[in-house]
Amino acid sequence: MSDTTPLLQLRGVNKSFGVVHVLHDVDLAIYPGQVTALVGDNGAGKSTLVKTISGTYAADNGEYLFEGKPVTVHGPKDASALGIEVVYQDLALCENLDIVENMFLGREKKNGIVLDETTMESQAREALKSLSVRTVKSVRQSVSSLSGGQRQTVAIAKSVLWNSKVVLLDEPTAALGVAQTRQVLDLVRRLADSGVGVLLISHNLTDVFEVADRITALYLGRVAADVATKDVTSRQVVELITTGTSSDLDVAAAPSTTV
Amino acid sequence: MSDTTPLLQLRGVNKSFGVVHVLHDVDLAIYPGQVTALVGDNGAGKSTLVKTISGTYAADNGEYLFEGKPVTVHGPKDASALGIEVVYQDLALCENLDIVENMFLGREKKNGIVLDETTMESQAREALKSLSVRTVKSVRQSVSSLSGGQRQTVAIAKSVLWNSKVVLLDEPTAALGVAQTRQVLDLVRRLADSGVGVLLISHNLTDVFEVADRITALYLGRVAADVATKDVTSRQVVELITTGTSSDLDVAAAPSTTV
Amino acid sequence: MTDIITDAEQAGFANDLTQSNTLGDSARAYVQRVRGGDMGALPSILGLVVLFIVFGIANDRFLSNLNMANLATQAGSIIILAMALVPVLLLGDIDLSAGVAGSTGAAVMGLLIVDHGQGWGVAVIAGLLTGAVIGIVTGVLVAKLGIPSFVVTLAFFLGLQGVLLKLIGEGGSVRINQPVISGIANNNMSVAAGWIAAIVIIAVFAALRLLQHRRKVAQNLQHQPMAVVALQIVALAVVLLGITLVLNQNRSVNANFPIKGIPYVIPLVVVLLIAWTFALGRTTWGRHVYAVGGNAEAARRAGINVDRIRISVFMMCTTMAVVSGIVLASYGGKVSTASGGGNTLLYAVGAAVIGGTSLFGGKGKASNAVVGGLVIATIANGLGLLAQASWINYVVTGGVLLLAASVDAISRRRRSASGL
Amino acid sequence: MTDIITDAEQAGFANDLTQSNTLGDSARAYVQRVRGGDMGALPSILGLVVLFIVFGIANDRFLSNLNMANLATQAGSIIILAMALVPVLLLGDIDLSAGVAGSTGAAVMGLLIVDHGQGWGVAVIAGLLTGAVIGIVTGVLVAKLGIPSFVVTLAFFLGLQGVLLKLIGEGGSVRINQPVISGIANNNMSVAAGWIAAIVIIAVFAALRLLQHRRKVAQNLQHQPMAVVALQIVALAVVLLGITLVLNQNRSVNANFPIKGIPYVIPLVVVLLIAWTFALGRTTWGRHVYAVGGNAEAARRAGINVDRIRISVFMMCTTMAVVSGIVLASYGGKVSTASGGGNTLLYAVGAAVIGGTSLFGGKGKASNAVVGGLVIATIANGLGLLAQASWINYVVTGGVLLLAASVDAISRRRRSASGL
Amino acid sequence: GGSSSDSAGSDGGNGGGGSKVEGKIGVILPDTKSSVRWESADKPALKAAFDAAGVESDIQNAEGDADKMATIADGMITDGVTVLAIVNLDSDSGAAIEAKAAKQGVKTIDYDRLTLGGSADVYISYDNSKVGALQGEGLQKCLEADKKTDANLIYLNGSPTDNNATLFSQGAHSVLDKVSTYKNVAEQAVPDWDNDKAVTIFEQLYTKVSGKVDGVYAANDGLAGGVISILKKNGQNGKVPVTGQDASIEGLQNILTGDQCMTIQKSATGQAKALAEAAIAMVKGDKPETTGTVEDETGKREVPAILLDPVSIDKSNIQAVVDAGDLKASDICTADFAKLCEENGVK
Ligand SMILES: Nc1ncnc2c1ncn2[C@@H]1O[C@H](COP(=O)(O)OP(=O)(O)OP(=O)(O)O)[C@@H](O)[C@H]1O
Ligand SMILES: Nc1ncnc2c1ncn2[C@@H]1O[C@H](COP(=O)(O)OP(=O)(O)OP(=O)(O)O)[C@@H](O)[C@H]1O
Ligand SMILES: [Mg+2]
Ligand SMILES: [Mg+2]
Repeated sequence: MSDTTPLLQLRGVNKSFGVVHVLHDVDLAIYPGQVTALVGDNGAGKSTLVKTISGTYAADNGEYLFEGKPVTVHGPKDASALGIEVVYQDLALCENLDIVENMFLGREKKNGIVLDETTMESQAREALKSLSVRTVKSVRQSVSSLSGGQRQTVAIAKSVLWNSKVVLLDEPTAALGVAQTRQVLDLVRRLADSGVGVLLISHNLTDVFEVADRITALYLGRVAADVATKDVTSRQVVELITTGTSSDLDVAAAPSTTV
Repeated sequence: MSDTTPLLQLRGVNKSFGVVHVLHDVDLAIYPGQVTALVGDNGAGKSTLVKTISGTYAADNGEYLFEGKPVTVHGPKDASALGIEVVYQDLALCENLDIVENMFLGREKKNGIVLDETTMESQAREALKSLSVRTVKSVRQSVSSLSGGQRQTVAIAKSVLWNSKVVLLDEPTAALGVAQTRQVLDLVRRLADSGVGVLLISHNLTDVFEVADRITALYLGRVAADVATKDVTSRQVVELITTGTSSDLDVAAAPSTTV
Repeated sequence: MTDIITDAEQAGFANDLTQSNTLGDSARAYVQRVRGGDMGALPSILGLVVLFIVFGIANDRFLSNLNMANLATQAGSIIILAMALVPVLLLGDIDLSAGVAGSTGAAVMGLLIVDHGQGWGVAVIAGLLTGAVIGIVTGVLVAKLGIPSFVVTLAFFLGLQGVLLKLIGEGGSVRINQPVISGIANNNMSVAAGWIAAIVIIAVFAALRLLQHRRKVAQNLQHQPMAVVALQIVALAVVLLGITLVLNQNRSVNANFPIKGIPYVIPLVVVLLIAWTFALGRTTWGRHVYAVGGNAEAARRAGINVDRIRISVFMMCTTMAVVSGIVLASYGGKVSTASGGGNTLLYAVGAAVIGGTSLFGGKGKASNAVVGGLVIATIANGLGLLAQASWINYVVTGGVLLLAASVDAISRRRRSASGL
Repeated sequence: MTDIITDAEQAGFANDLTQSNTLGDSARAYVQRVRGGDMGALPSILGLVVLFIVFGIANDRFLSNLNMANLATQAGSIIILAMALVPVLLLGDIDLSAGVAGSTGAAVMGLLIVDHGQGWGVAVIAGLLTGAVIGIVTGVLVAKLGIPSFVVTLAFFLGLQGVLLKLIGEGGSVRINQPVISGIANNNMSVAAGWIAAIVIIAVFAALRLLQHRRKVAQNLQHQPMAVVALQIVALAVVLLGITLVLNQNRSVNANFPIKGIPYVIPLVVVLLIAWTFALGRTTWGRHVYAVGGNAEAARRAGINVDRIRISVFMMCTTMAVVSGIVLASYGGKVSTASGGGNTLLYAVGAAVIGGTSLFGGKGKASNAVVGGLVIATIANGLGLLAQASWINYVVTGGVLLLAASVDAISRRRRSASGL
Repeated sequence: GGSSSDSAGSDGGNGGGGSKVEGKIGVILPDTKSSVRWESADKPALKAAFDAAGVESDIQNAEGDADKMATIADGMITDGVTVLAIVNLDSDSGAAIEAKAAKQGVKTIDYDRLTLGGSADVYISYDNSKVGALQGEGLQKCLEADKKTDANLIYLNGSPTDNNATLFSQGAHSVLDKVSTYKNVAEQAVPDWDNDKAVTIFEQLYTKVSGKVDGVYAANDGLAGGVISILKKNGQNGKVPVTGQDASIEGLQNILTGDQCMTIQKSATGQAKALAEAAIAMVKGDKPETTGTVEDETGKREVPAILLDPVSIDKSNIQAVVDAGDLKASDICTADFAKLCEENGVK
């Protein structure tokens, strides 16, 4: 798999918040048609990494390559122009807007200068239906009245409406029920199969092993390993997450060589 | 087990938001020394039920019994006076305060009229340590700078600091890593074993089956079943969650009789 | 409700309100909504109604044709200023300088007409441009430098008073006697024009509403039953025709100087209200204003250029404030060095807030400004008829403001109690 | 940082800053913090320093002893009013009526002394009670009825102006010439008392700081290195003794009439600052104020009586506003019908905001009000020495306000850029 | 400079020796809103007079804020003024400033407004009650000219927080209340002299009395302008006489069109000249020439005063304003008014 060029690649990325140095020389690659799982303990820096990719945070230094070419991403607008979609862990929905309005935020459909509410409403309906949402009373309900899982579904639906090249999902199934989780995992697989590069963050290793092609483990802000899923066991991954190394696995020492 | 009186019992509780009728005649019992799992699909009404118990929402009608006696709970203050602690799904932390300040909010330790920061700081430290939090740089860090899992840990630590009689945990492990989830499940078990009544909401049935003594399933705001964990299989529970009935289980028809 | 949920189950996701197809259903749903506390504009209108009753009882001229026309013209400038502020408040910002900026623009207009012999068209455009420039500078300072809008606009509030003094210092005031400008607050539409305008508005509204309804039904989207749509059209027609009828009567107190027709201020406010409602409700820009106000970070992550939205909002605000300044100048016959200063802005913000706009951003509508502006103007109007000692005026103004706001607050209470 | 994390790993959870034990470490951490944009009070003080430089260059008397003493007295009332507003702003509320409420309280005090021959003690207490009652009523309306504080306090702002008019009479004023009250702004501590007070404050601060440090070290809690503590004590001593030294010189321009000593306003402000800082930072009440301002719902769920906090905050605010009104009355020699009205409140809120208090709640300190109040007072003081035309004064006031705020904003920018 | 304080500091203020013009005069004007005269007339006139005499001066405006005035006074004293003239915003704040000045050996002048209970060395002013009386007489004259003997009058007073407004109103009442056929049908004060509020207030009073009004007492030209705009709307302008004050451009133009019946000229230029002369004398250590004394009831003392006479202006004597040097004919006779000026002999 490593013979294809990554769709998106980071090299030697560092990020600090004031005195807190969160990401250390992080290398990351997302390949087209593959699901890359990003795992790590709470506070390892996974969300920070996602936000750095999406332009929400500016990295302190490091390289950012997209389709092999160096790019600069100054903000989320730049990332989405490149075709990168993100589901943030802290969802980032506007509570004062309704579901349809949130789903199309920043990419509203228009008829001339007038918003095309009917088209947006039907598309939103379709997208939600496909994610097995059954309890939402109305797509015109304000997001502030949604349950935790319903919100998460809206955030996911929002990001898969678009034909994007890379999708980053930060713990997308954390609040989801059994059926909804199933749908999202299927969706992730379908996205990858259609050639999209997917980065999936999850603490649920069963899910990770089910859908991921590669696993990148972060330990205290450093990449502890970057391996193909088939080459590791769940126990080894847990070890990587909690200690940063795995005795049976010779990856922690030089993670970059495995790419 | 059903011979002990429940520590906390709801009978025929209804709750609507405007035209949206969320809870329908819900009966619920939490027994001392037991872990009751509350399961249900996204939007089934689990969080609403928890907030009704905690006094965050006022129920439209229904009975509220505590240690067998009818009580009225007008707000979270009343609930906590009864000895009910809650970890909300939407955490409810003050982002502008630091970890220690959040953990002791509303129950600050004092020396005369002066806040006793040193005592609070050491107790907070202990509580967090016991939950395997390793990446938090300082207990004096503002909550706004914490990762999703770190926040959840703070919320959990906040609620277990007190000697309470009932603990309600709304998806406490959703954002937690492998090790932290382990700690919380152990904690839940320990709490129950020490006689506390625990209500645990989770979408993760493995966890539920591991720690819960009873399972109450909500389906579209109604209690679909209330059974002992040992009497059901995971497949049956999934069926209850997604369809509200389970063909092999004769509980959906008259859930109250099983109590 | 269970039925609906079960239905939803059967119909897949898209159940919504497409089900309630009869007027009866709709009425029941409305009653339930009101019971649940969701009353839309009702509470603030209720506050206004209470004021009307109080003043109507206190002075029998209050409800006279003449006084209703007075009220409309007196409310004009504050309504427009409050409307101008709504988008700024939607962002969670404030523009303390809007009143003074409006008067600065009006002064520029007046000076161009008086001292430079320009036509009113050119002068008005120059005035509006002045406002736009002030707004852009404010917006840039707030958005790009990140200075709190309270501080930036406090600085402009002071600075522009200096500019105003400099501009009109020598004369003390700029006389506005250009017929078109002065006519805004002082002249009336002809009786015929009034009727035609009312009927056209009703017809257009009806057509748009019916078209929209048809489209929604066709696409099986969430929609109100036909009967409700019809009811809305009829209600609008009754209100508009009623107002037109009243204002088309002679209302002069002076037999040999008849006054009738709709004051031009009213169509101006109506046009601005429609334009503003359209811009906030039906355009991408408006959607983004709400989004930034609701959650600026979420808006940014959705790729919205938050700075540009903020700058545009401040620009729109001061530009529209100039319109308010011009209406004020037309009403008073001049722009003086104190115009737009003092408590003008507090009143305007108060109007928007009483109407239901939140100071924390994300919540509010242009129509809030109309209701709130009417409340504020009604207080001054009603008290004016009572002619009490100054101190009583102050106290009663405060008291009545509280009364109107309490009616509003109390009638909204159940809403928050029910967690909405 | 990795090292710290690794250390933390070894030491279990509790690593924190207990590690940085030397002054060098501490200095390095501070530099890193500033680099990262976290500069605490630095930016707003920087804005003040820029103002001092600008005015110092513009007029050579600006930095004279006499003028510095003037500045201190002039800033007194606005600092106190801004301080009064800080807790209200912390809740995300606003109190537009604070200025007028303060003057109402001061008028009650003045009238009791002048018309009823009461002693100053009784009169002051009655004034403060008046303030407290106004605050409680405001708080109840905001907390219990849920009317937005902007509207309630706008109503009070107007209503209390009427009360003031009624109390004092149209166009009138109440003379303040009771020696104690009038001495607040016009008299000075004796030279000896000044030195003693300064030394006592330094000693108490040092003792408390060292004690706290000892306790923290003993319990192995997060603490600063000893050297930093020592540095803080020395810094305070230098500043206090410096101020005392300057103000204990004769600063009179009239050789026959020497003026020296610390104006009484200064110890008053210092005492209030300490009390307010203590109340907000070290008591449950203060903690709860921050919590309600940060997330009212979270505070409610934590069992905090949000309504009671809100009412108490409004009560404290207007009570303290009365202190500000008394200082103002002492400085101006009277309470007039216009006292506390006009732009007083905008300036006070501006002061708090410039100092770093957020209008959205949850963020701010009493000391912010001191810095911001000094900025506002410095502008008036400095411009007063420059003697420009009125319009220039307005423009320059606005401009200088923006300048001070920009210095602040720009120096804070990196902070937000780095996501803090 | 500081050295001059030696001579000025001696007790009583008139015993000092040196007559060299060394010293500095500070003047604090009250506001920019109640009237335009302070900024547009007084200030330039004073500046010119002081410059001509070669005395250093510092003229500032308190912008309607008494506390600001105190701040400015502090600054001026710091800056070494030896004579301080103030237009107080209210007596008590003025007294406080004068007391502070006296403590530091600075002499003070009450300009335009007497500081009751103050310690000013001289008072220079127009008599405010007399202004009100002149307004009353003017209105009566206009009503008589219109042959209205029975008249309904509306009073639109100045700011309720401004003591001068109270005096003007009292003066007018003292004349008009004596005419038994005149009826006071409505009276209101306009907060802060706010011209915009005045329009609404008058419109409501007009509505209240159903337009049955024959004459309007408006405290100054700005308020009169608002009254006229409502009268115009109701077709009554020119038919209902309106008073004014300040002889502002706005007022004079309204007199030319016949919409306003009179205004009061309190020549700022003349008053400023008197102040300049007195202040310069005091800087030199001399005693200014006074025209009499005025009783300060609060302070229980006779204040030496220079009292000037206000002039009532109507269509017939607008030229007097131009002659006094307060305004140029070209200011008044702008485009629309050139013809009227010609007709009325204003040049
Ligand atoms: N704005 C911030 N300021 C300071 N520290 C921060 C900030 N944001 C994150 N951190 C710290 O950076 C570290 C990484 O946070 P991040 O959110 O990336 O973790 P994560 O891997 O996503 O964890 P989780 O699994 O809990 O979501 C944490 O220790 C956190 O406290
Ligand atoms: N304030 C509200 N107004 C209107 N509807 C609401 C409100 N809060 C919740 N609901 C609705 O009530 C239903 C139950 O919500 P609740 O949060 O209790 O679900 P939940 O079982 O906790 O789901 P999840 O597993 O996703 O957390 C949802 O359909 C939700 O949309
Ligand atoms: Mg994360
Ligand atoms: Mg939930």
